Amino acid sequence: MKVEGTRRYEAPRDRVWEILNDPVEMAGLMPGVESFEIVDETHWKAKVKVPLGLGSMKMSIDFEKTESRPPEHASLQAKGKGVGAIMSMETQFDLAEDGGATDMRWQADVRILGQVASMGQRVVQPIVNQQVEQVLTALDKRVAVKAGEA
Amino acid sequence: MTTTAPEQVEAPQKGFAGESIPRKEDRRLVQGQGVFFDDVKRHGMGYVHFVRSPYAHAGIVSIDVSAAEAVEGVYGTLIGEEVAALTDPFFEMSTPPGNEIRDYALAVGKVRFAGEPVAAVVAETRELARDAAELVEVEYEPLEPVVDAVAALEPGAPVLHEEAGTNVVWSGTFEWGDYDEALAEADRIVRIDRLYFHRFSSTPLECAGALVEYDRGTEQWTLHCNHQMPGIGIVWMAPALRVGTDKLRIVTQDIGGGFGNKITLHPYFVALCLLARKLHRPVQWTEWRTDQHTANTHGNERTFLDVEVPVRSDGTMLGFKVKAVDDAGAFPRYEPLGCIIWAQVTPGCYRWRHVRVDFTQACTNKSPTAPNRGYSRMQQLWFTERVIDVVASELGLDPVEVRKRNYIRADEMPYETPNGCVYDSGDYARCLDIALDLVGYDSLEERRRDAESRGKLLGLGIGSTLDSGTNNFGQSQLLNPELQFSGNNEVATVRLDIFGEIVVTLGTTPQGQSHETVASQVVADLLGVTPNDVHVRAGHDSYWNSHAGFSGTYASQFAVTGLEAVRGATLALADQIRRLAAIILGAGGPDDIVLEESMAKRRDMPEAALPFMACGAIINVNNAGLPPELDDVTLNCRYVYRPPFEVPDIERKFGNLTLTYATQIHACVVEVDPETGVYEIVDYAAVDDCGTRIHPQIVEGQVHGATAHALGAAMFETFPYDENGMLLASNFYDYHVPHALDMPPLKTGFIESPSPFSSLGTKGMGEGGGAGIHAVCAALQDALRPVGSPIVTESHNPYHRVWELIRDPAASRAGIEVSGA
Amino acid sequence: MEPVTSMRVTVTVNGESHEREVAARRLLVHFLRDDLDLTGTHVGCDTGNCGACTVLVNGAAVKSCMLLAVQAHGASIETVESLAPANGGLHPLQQAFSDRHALQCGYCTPGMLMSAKHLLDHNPEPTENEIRRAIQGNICRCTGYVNIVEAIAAAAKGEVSA
Amino acid sequence: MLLSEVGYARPTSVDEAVRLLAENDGARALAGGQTIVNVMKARAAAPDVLVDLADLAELRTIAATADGGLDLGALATYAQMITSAEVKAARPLIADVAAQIADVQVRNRGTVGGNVCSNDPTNHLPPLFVAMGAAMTLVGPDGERTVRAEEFFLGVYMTAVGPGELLTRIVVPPAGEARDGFDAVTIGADGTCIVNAAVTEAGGQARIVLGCVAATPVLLTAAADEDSVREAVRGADLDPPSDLHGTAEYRRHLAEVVAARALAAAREGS
Repeated sequence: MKVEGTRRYEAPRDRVWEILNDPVEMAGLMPGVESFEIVDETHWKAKVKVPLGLGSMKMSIDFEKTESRPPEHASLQAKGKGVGAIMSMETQFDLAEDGGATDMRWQADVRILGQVASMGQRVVQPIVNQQVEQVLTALDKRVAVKAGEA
Repeated sequence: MTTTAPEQVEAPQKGFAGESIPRKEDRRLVQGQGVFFDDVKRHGMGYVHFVRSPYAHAGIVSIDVSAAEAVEGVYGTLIGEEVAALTDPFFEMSTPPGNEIRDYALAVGKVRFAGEPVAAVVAETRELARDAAELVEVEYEPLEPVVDAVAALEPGAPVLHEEAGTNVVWSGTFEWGDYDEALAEADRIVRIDRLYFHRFSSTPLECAGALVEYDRGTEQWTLHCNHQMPGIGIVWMAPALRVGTDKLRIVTQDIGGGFGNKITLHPYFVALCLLARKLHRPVQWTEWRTDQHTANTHGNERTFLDVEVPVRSDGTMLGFKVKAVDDAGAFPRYEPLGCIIWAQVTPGCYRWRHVRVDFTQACTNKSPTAPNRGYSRMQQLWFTERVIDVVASELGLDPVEVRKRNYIRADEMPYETPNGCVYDSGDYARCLDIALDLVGYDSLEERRRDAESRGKLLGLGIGSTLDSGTNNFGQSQLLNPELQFSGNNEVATVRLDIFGEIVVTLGTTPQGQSHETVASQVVADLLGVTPNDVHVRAGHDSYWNSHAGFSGTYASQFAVTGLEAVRGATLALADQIRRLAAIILGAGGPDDIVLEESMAKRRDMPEAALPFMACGAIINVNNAGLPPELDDVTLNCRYVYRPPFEVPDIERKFGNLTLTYATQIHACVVEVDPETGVYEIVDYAAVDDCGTRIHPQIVEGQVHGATAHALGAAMFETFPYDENGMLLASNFYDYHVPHALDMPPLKTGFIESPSPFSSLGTKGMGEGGGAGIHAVCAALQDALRPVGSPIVTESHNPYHRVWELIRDPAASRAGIEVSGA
Repeated sequence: MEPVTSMRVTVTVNGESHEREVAARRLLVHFLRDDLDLTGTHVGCDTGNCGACTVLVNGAAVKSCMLLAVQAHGASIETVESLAPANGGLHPLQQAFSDRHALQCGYCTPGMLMSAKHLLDHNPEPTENEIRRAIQGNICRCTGYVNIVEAIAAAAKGEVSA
Repeated sequence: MLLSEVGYARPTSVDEAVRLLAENDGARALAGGQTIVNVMKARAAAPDVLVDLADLAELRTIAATADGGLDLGALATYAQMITSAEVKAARPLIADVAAQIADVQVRNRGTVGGNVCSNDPTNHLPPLFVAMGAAMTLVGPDGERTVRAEEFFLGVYMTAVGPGELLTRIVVPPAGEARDGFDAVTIGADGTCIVNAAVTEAGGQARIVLGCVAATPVLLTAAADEDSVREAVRGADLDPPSDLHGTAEYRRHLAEVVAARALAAAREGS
């Protein structure tokens, strides 16, 4: 399942890059992060509890930064394991400066395997979209805060 | 080769056979007193939960069960490595390299479909077993899956079984008649580039499972389960477990539907046997619905490519050519038998004489398949019916007329098909007339106009099928001449006990087919008693010594094999009773004794009668002084019925593959909402001819059920996978089976064309040949004529597919071509 | 009350009172089948679609796989085992099911009977459509429902064999 | 089929329920259980504590509001709504739609509150309540608040009910001049929904709400004639999910058809 989009942040590219490439910052943006651990420069681990209306979906996720060309391009791989679910995600983003603002082009290829996948795409697809949307919105706010700090 | 009719020794008296007597099974079942496997409990038993692969294709790097085993209340675990050490792979029926495939009870080294069991955990409660199963750590190395059989055959496709080095399970060609001659004779040649029969399953309501006990002293296992073909089940399991077949006792009582999906349970059951032995306690496994959908069995999916049909201008069918690709899923198990079973109905109901088939079966990263109701013939029959309707459409002919022109005629019976099968009897055209009558064919145009006035499109379709019953397992040698299977058999025992009780045991494993009732009718008529006097034991127990190698309930054969066995045993018992009575009553000989009213009477002096109770008592407990000529009289008679089969001609792939052919002709009227593709079946008729009917109500019940399965498959039921090999219909939300409001009113009709090949004139029936699928496809194609005449090329037509046909009829026609010869 | 993972449950099943300590996560159907050994109630799916586990809770037909046993605390439950009268006869619905061959494998039958009973308790003279609606939540894979619908109609009209 | 271990509490008052929900991390309300118990069987998403509302009789009531609308207790079952005289008098379509949900057994247990709180995209009631302009009453540790239906649904299985909050009532305004219509394409009779639409038409304007084409009900407004409604749906830039029951394209097309039919039903209905 591929999701992609563009987003504009009212902040200089370096600022956006900084947040996106700081695992601690990113962990703060993801919903339901219970614990977060930096293994090395390109590897992190997180335990998340994705809050859904009916209950939470617990997952442990391994992240790997697979490519990084500051300050314009990075790609990341995430592999998550939960009950009856395996999630793998390859995501990348490109940042372009436009005046004082930054345009981000992002895409994510999400694969859900296991019993959860069979819940039907009409459920899983919107859930994935929801989660991505939440992260991006949180990023918006964080960028704004950071820009304010600067 | 010819098949001859058995001698009609003694036509049963007009009696209970033919009557719809009350069913013996019902009393316990309506009170919730049936015994299904999950109702069987044992002290100290452990509950099994399988750890299943989330990947469709992956290497297994490691499995760590330590955390699971550490949980309090967990009794133990089993993983693939242990299975590989303790068992041998199940035997494979294909030729090399397909037979190199190694299939074990648990995944060994790699997983090949999502849901494949990789480990098992046993615990004190069901819930705890599942909790612990979540703690089993399996590290996988994902591999690229292949989920389409045609793609699996392409060079460079991921290979499932490295041992075989190919995804081909079996491949071969069939050439009967003279296809080139047919081409030369043809006025027109109709070509269809692709027809596709989808994957689904009849999803019995009771899932699979067993309670397995191991007796350490005798080293024997007892499986209380719902296996529907124990004879072959044991043949799979015993060598794998490295024991003789007598070490496995399979017990079934009530089975909650099978439809072929409980034939290949041996991998799970072997895992349970290993656990029962390893953990020194009974173990119990209940499969859940999601497990059944993802990882038990599906029906065979088949793609028909490059179809070519030489015909005369008047619609006379001369022959056909096709390249069939069958999808067996991840492991062959019962396959590649499906690569030959279809040939039982090679020309369907039609007089096609020249046939060329290129048949290949492939493995894919999907659930394994099993012989689902209508197994392999249904796919072929759908193909023949689709061809008839496509040809009719392309030549502008009436599908009813084309059918009648090409149907094998009643006066041609018994009819030998191009590949040597013998259709025993039947009158297809008459059945069709009855079906058309039932749906009011005469007023069809009027109803079309009426539907049109309401904005709907109305269409009529026909499904003509055969239900071939009683396999000649010699057909397996057409796939692999090395296989040592041929013929068929079934067993029954009939006993007269101490107090005159008549006790019958069957080798079959009924799952709703009412064998207790039907057997009692046959026995009652032959012994001169009532069905109430006949006690037919419920279920199957391999310790009853009333089973043989092919015992089970499958392939529409009970009415022939089962009843022939019952009849043979009963006749033997009757003969013994007569001999005993003749001596006791001082009659001239056994022929002077008649059996009626639960007594053996002297024909010449009916008041001289010996009650059955006395017969039973004399032989069993009061036998001093009996003359030596009664030494062999035990009043406990076992009979093995063997149908009169020969091994087919392997060179020509020619011979009789089944004994009887029941007929099902269905007619279906649909109304389509052209704006949405939503459609409804507004009229439906099923006409059945299964020869002599022993219990008409039961026959009709089977017709209803087979129709419901077919309509479900046609409209709702499908097992599609995504590109990652994930099943998209793992529960009854997405796998919608017909509910009460989804079923159209069914009209039924029948004729009886007694089989000349069975003593009772019966034919196996019940599978129904998928007639409803064919009829719905045809009806949709007919209904959609006003909107661009799309061609229905797939067996599954959900609303969105119908909408697509309406929106772009040309796309559906792109692969159809008609040329002059 | 603070959350507990297990509690003492008292229920009346088929007129008999039972008290058991039950894990909060245990489904009512497993409580009936495994703890009370009332195995007439069956399980045919794991998503509440099939209705094989239908029982009456305080007179209402419910799927016992979609109810925790602890939720049934204090309730009165009827299962298929309650239908037949004590004299050894059958309930008219049971007799009608047998008369009309409304069951083959018999696995869906207990749930089907309980749904039918619920219908006739509330609507003694149902139309065919009302019968079909009443058993819409009960899957039968053997009969195509033809004879089931007839049997329920027959039971409603008292057209059952003695 | 087998649930993970879970805590269970059966409060006797709304206050106690709210306290339990607020105090226990991962607590969820248990009403009829016809969705949540199923979800728990799959174990993919699971609450840690279930707060069973069974004893909160005050949430089971269906009453007419002073202005002729409906006050539905969150625990009112579908079966109750189907036979309720108040529902029949105020917004009879609610009863008709409730009668199309699943089957008798589910309707005997399933509740209106559970339906909207689970917000499975295939549910019928969320679009209907948005069309009718219903309002949800939520009670939390800090008191009560009201959320309009169109702001209530946030995503699949996600609603405005926050941690520690409980949906207690759904208030549906009186129909007044408005007329309601509903249409759906389901898999078989009363099966899983492919696309549905609810329309409330008043004063020549239609509120069209589409279900199962996005994570939440999609609200559109248009003049209450077929052409305008169809145009509004076409112009809505819908991006519905594809699955085995229909491609995005099919759903987009169906959305237009069922919206038009729901409008027609509204006009015929009253």
